[in-house]
Amino acid sequence: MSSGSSGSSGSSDFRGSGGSRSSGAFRYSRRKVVAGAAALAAVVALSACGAKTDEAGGSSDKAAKADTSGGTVRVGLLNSLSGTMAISEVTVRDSLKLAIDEINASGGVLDKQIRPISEDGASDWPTFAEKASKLIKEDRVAATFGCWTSASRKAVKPVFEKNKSLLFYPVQYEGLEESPYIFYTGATTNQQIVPALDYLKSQGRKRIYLVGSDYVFPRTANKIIKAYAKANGMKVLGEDYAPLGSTEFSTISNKVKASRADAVFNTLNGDSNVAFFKEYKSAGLTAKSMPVVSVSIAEEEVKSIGSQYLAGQLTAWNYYQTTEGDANERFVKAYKDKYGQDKPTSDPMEAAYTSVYLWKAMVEKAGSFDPEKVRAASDGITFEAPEGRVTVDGASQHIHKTARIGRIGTDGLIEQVWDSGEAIKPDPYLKGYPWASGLS
Amino acid sequence: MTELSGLRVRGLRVSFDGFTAVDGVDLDVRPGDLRFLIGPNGAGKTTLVDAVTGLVRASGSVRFEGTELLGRSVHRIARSGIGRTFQTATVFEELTVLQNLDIAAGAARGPLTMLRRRRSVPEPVARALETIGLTERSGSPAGTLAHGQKQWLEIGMLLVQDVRLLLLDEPVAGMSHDERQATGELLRRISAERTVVVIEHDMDFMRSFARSVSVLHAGRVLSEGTVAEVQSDPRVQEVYLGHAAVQDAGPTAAGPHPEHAGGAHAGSAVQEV
Amino acid sequence: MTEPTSAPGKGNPLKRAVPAGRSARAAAGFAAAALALFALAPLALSDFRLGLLAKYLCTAMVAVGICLAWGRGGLLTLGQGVFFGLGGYAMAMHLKIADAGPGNLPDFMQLYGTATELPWWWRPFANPLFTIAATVLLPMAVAAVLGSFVFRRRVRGAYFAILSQALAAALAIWLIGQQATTGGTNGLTDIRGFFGYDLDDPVNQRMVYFVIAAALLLLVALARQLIHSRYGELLVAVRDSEERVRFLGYDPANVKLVAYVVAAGMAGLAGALFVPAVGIISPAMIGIVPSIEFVIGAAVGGRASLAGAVLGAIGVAWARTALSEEFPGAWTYFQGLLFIVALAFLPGGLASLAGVVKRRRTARPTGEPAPALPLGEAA
Amino acid sequence: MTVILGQTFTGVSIGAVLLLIALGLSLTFGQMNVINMAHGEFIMAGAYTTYVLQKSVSDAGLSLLVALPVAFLVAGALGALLEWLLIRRLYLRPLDTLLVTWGVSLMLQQLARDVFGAPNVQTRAPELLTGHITVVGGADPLTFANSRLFILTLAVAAVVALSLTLRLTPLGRRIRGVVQNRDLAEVSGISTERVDRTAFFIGSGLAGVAGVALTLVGPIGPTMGTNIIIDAFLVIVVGGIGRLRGTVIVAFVLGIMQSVLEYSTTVSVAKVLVLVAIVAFLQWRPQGLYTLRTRSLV
Repeated sequence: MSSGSSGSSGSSDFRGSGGSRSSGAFRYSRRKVVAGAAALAAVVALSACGAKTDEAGGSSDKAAKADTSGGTVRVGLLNSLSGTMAISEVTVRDSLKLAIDEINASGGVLDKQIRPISEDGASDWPTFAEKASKLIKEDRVAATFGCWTSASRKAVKPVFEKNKSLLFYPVQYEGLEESPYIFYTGATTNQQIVPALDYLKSQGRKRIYLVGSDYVFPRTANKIIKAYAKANGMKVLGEDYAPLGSTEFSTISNKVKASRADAVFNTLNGDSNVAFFKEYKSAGLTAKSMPVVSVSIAEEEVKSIGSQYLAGQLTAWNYYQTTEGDANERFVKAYKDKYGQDKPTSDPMEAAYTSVYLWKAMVEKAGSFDPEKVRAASDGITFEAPEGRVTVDGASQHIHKTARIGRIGTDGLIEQVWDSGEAIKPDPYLKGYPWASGLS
Repeated sequence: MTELSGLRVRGLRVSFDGFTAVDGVDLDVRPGDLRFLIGPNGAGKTTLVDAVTGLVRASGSVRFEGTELLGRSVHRIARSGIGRTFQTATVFEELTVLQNLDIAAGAARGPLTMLRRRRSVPEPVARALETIGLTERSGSPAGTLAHGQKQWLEIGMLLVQDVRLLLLDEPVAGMSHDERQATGELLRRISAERTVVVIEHDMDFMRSFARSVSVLHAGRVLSEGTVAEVQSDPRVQEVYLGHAAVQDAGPTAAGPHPEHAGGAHAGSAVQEV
Repeated sequence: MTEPTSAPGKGNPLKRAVPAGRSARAAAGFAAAALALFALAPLALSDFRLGLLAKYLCTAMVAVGICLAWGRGGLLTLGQGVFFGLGGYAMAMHLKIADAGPGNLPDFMQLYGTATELPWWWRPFANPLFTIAATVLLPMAVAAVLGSFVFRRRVRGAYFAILSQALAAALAIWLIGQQATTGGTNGLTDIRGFFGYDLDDPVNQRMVYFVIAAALLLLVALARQLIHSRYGELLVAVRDSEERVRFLGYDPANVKLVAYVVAAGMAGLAGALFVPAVGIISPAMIGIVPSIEFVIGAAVGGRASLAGAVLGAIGVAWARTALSEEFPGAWTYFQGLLFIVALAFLPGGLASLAGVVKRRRTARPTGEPAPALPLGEAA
Repeated sequence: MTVILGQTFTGVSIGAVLLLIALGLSLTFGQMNVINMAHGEFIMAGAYTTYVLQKSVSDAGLSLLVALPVAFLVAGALGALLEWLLIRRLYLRPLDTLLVTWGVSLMLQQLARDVFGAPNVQTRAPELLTGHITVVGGADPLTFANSRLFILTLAVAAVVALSLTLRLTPLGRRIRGVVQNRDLAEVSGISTERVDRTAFFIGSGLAGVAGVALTLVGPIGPTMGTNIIIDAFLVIVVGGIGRLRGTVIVAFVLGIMQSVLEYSTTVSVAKVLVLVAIVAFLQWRPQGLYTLRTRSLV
C-alpha cells in the first residue's frame, strides 16, 4: 500500500499508523495491566510475568518463513469445499489447480515444481483464519490463493499480515481495502460497479432499485451507487437486503415491481439469486421492462439458475467465457478438457487462474520467493490473461482490468455488449472520483 | 385437634376436554385417620389425589388444616405439608437411596447448604432409613432396588419430608404378602400422628388396615364409612358387579381412559367384594 | 457415568455414603490435566498447534456448562451459541475500542458505518472491568430472563430445543443486519491487543493459552463442586423426574434455572476468551450450526461425565481439524460418521466405554446407563 | 389497502411453501417425536430427483409430474432406511436423534456435492408455471404466481391426502394407535416397528414431494435443505406437536406475518420479529396452538 494513503484517508488502516499505534498501546498497557490483573486475578498476573509485553515492534519479525528448499515450492489453496459457499468456491479451486498444472508442465517457477496444498475453509470465517495460519506456519507455503467472501478475507487478512505471507484474492469485492500482503486480482469497485452505472446512465435508465444480500459487499456497493446516483442525476427508488442464503423473495419482488424502476442493481450472492430470479419472472418482470444488472452472476450461476429465467438480463464483470482472444480460447479449452465439456468458465475462475501466473511472474522478476521481494517486484508486472492484458499496480496491489457489461443469452453464455475500451486503473478507495469523497 | 385440621374437600370437580373425571366430591379426613379410597377404574381416585396435590386444575374447595389449596402450585402445596406417592414407584433411579431421602428432607434448605456437599447423614434421614429397612442399601442407586423396596423408599421420602397428610396411590401393588403386612404396619404407625389417604385395589389389604373407607364411582363418592359398612352397602355391590360385567364383556381399555393401566387389580377386587 | 458408589457390605453403610476414594481420584485427575495443559502441551506443540488447542479449550469450556445443564439437568441446551456470542462480542467490542485508541472509532465503523461516534451501547465496553464482568454476567442475565420464562411455563424437551435454536438464529440474523455497529457477517475481526498485550507476539499468544487453560480448570472445578453438592443431586433428580421433585416441595424451574444460568456464564466466558485466541468473533459462531457443534462434543465424549464432556469437546474439535487437513474434500463424511457411530451406538458417549469396562471388572449391578431424557413428558 | 391485500397474497404463497416443507415433519416430528435434521436433505433428494429425471424426460411439465411420485419414493426410501439403520435405536433419546441425524445430513450434503457437483444445478420449469395470474387488474394489479399456486394446490392436496390416510385407512389408524399408546398398540398385535417405518417412509416421502415443488421457486444445491429446516420445525412446534390442523394454520399465519413485516421493515428485521414472536407465543402456549390435553403424570 502507499504510505501516502494513511495520512489522507480517514480510514487510517492499521499499517499506516502502525508505528504510532503500538507505542500508544505500550503506554496504554501500563494502565490496563493493573486493571486487568486485578480483574483476572492471579492467573493473568502469573502468566503476565512470563510474557514480555509488547515492546513496540519487538515481536514482528517472528514471521514464519516459507520453506522453499528442495525441488518443490508449496502454495496454499484456501477455498470452501463444504458449506454454503462451496457452490462457488470449488470451481475457483479447480481453476487454480489448472494454472498450477500448466505451470508445472512448463517447468515450474524458478525451476521448482509447485505443490498445491488444499484446505477447506468450510464457509466459516474463523475456520478460514485457522487454515490460513496452518498453511503459513505448518506447511510454510510461499503464497496462498483463495477466499471468496469479504468476510473470509477480513478473517484471514490479519493472519497474512502478522506472518508476512502473501494472499492472492481472486474475487471482485467492495474496495476500501489495501493490505501489503494481499494481491487483489478481482475487480475493485471502480472496475465493475462504477462502469456498470456508467452503462445504465448511458442507456437512460436512471431510476434504479437496489437488491442485495445482507453483508459487506452489497452494503458498500450500494453506498457507492447512492453517491454516484446523487452526483449523476439518477434516483435510487429503494434498497432491500436479504440475509445470506435467504430463498424467499416474493415480498422483495413485489416492492421492486411497485417501484416501477428503470432497472435493478443486484448484489445478491449465491443461492439467493436463484430464488430472486425465479420470483422476478413469476411477477411478470422482464429484462425488457426492468433489466437487472448483476455483479455476482457469472456463467456458473447462469447454469444453475437457468437461462429460462435469466435470458436478456445484464451482468458486469471483467471476463466472460466468450471474451475474445487466444489466451481465453486456450484457457477455456484447457479447463473443459480437464473438468468436462459442460463446465463453464467465469470471472472469478479466470481471476484465480490469472493470479497464479501473476505470482509466477513476480517471483521470477524478484528471483526469490521471499514475500517482501515479490511485493517489491510486483509493480508493472503484466500478463496476457484470458480477459486480456492485465497489469499489476504495485502501490495498491490490485490489477488494471477492463470492465465489461454482458447480456445473458438463451444458450446460458454471456455476450459482451459494452466494454471500457482500456484496462481501468484500480482505485479501491475511489479517490479519483469527486462524488465518492464522503464514502470512506 | 381442632376442627380446622385434617383434609376437607368440598364440591371438587375436574374435567379434561369435556370429560368429567371428578364430579363434585365431598370428603373429610381427620388427623389420625387411615382412609382408603376404593372404586373401579375410572372412578376418579387418582384424579382426586392429583387435584388435591395441584397436579390438575380443579374447581371447588380443598382445605388442609384450614388453608385453601386449590390454585396453588404443586411445590407450594407440597411445602404446606402434603406428600404423595404414585401408582408406579417413582424414585430417582440414578441417585442412591441416601441421596433420594436427603433430597426429600431438604426442601427448606438455604442456597448455601445446597451448594455444599453433604458431609454427614441428617438425623431424620438416618431414622427413616431404619424405619423402611434400607440402611444397608443406602449407598445403592435406587434403580437397583426391588420393586417393593422402591415403594418403601417412596414412603420413607414422605417421612423425611415431614408431611402431615400422606396420599398414597396403590402403595402395595406388586408386593409379596409379607411385604404388604409390613407396609400396612408401617402405615398404621405413621397414621397415629398424621393423616393418611390410601388408594388401593387390594381388598385384603384394605380390610386389614383401613380405619375408614370411601368408595368412588364415576367421579362421585358413592359410599363412606367403616369397612363393614361399605361392604354391606348394596350400591357398592351393584357398582362393582356392574363394572365387572363391562370388564368381562371385552377388554376395551384402549378408549380415552384417563386412568392409568391397572385393570388386573380391578378384576381381583370384584371377587373380593 | 454417575459416580461409582461403594459396594454394600461390611461396616456402617452410612459412613461410606460419601465415597472416600472419589476426591483423591479427582484430585489426581485434576493434577494430571493441569500437568498436561501447563507443561506438556506448551513443550510438545508448536505455536500454531498450541493456538488451536486454545481454541479447542474454549469449546471445552462451553462443554463444561453443557455437561451440567444437559448431562446433569437434562436441559436440551441447543442455544449455547447465543451465550458464547454474547461473551465473545462483549470482549471483542472492548478490544476493538482499545485497538482504535481513545477518541477513534473501530476500523469497520469508519469503513462501513455512518456514525461519527460510538453508539451508546458500545460505550460501557470501553471500560475493561465492565467488559470482563459483562462477558460472564450478560449471558447469565439473558439466560436468567429467558430461563425463568421458559422453565416456569414448563417448556420442555423438543420445544425447548427448537426454541433455543430459533433464538440463536434470531440473534445471528440481528447481528448480521446491524452491519454498521456490529460488523455484520464479517463480525469483529483483526483484534490486535488484549488488555494492553500485543496479540501478534507469540509470547502473548501463549499467555492467552495459559489464561484459557486456567479458566477451563477453574470451570471444571466449579462444575465438579456443583455436581457433587446437594444441588447437583437435586439437579439429577429434576432431570429424572421433574414432577416428583415438585411433590417434594421444590420448584424445579428454579433448580433448572441455576444450571442453565451457570452454563450460560461458562459459555460467555468461553466466548470472551475465544476472541483473543482466534482474533475474530462473528455471527458464524452464534447461529444454529455452532450451537449444535457445541453440544456434539459433549455428547460424543459423554454428557453426564465432566471428563467425558471436556475431552469429547476437545476431541471433536481436534478431529475436525485433523480430518479436514487430511481429507479437505471428504472430511465431512468422516465427521458425520463419527457423530453417528458415537451417538447412536454409545448413548453415554465415549465415557461410557470406561464405565462398561469398570462394570465388567467389578461385576456389580448398576442402574440404567443412559440418562433418561425428558422428552416423553412433552408429548 | 392494495398493499395489505397484496402482502396477504404473498404471505399465503410463502405459507404454502412452509406448509409443504413442514408437512412431512408433522408426521415424523409431530406424530413420532423424532427430530430429524436430515429432513432438509430429503427435500434436497426430491429436488435432485427432478433434476435427474429432466435428463431423460425432456418435457418440463411431464418431468415435473413424473418427478412427484418418484421423488416421494426416493425420499421415502431414504427415510425408511434411516429409520431402520439409526432412528429406531433412538426413539427415547430425542436430542441424540437430532445430533445423529445432523451427522447424516452432513454426509448427505457431501454426497450430493460429490455426485452432482458443488455448484447448484438447474431444472427447467414448464413455461406455464413461470407466469402469474392476475387476481385484481388495474394500475397496481394483484397477482399470484403460478408456481405458488401450484405449490399451494400441491400442499392442500397433500394435507387432505395425509389426513384422510391417518383417519380412514387401517394404516392410519395403526399409526395413530402407536402414537397414542405404543405399549398398548404393541400388545394389541400391531407391529410398532413396521408402523414406525411406514410412517417415516410417508413423512420423508412428503419431503421429497416438497423438494420437487421447491425447484420451481428456489435453488437446487447441496445446502438447500439447511436453509429451510428450522423454519419447518418452527411451524410444527408453534402449531402444536401432532396436530395437522395447527401446522396448516401456523404455516399461513407465519407466512403472512413474514410478508407483512417484511414489506414495512426489512427481511432481517422481519425474520427476527417473527422468531421473537414465536418465542413469545410459546411462553403463552408452551405446547403450541393446538394441544392434546393429556394427563401424563411423572
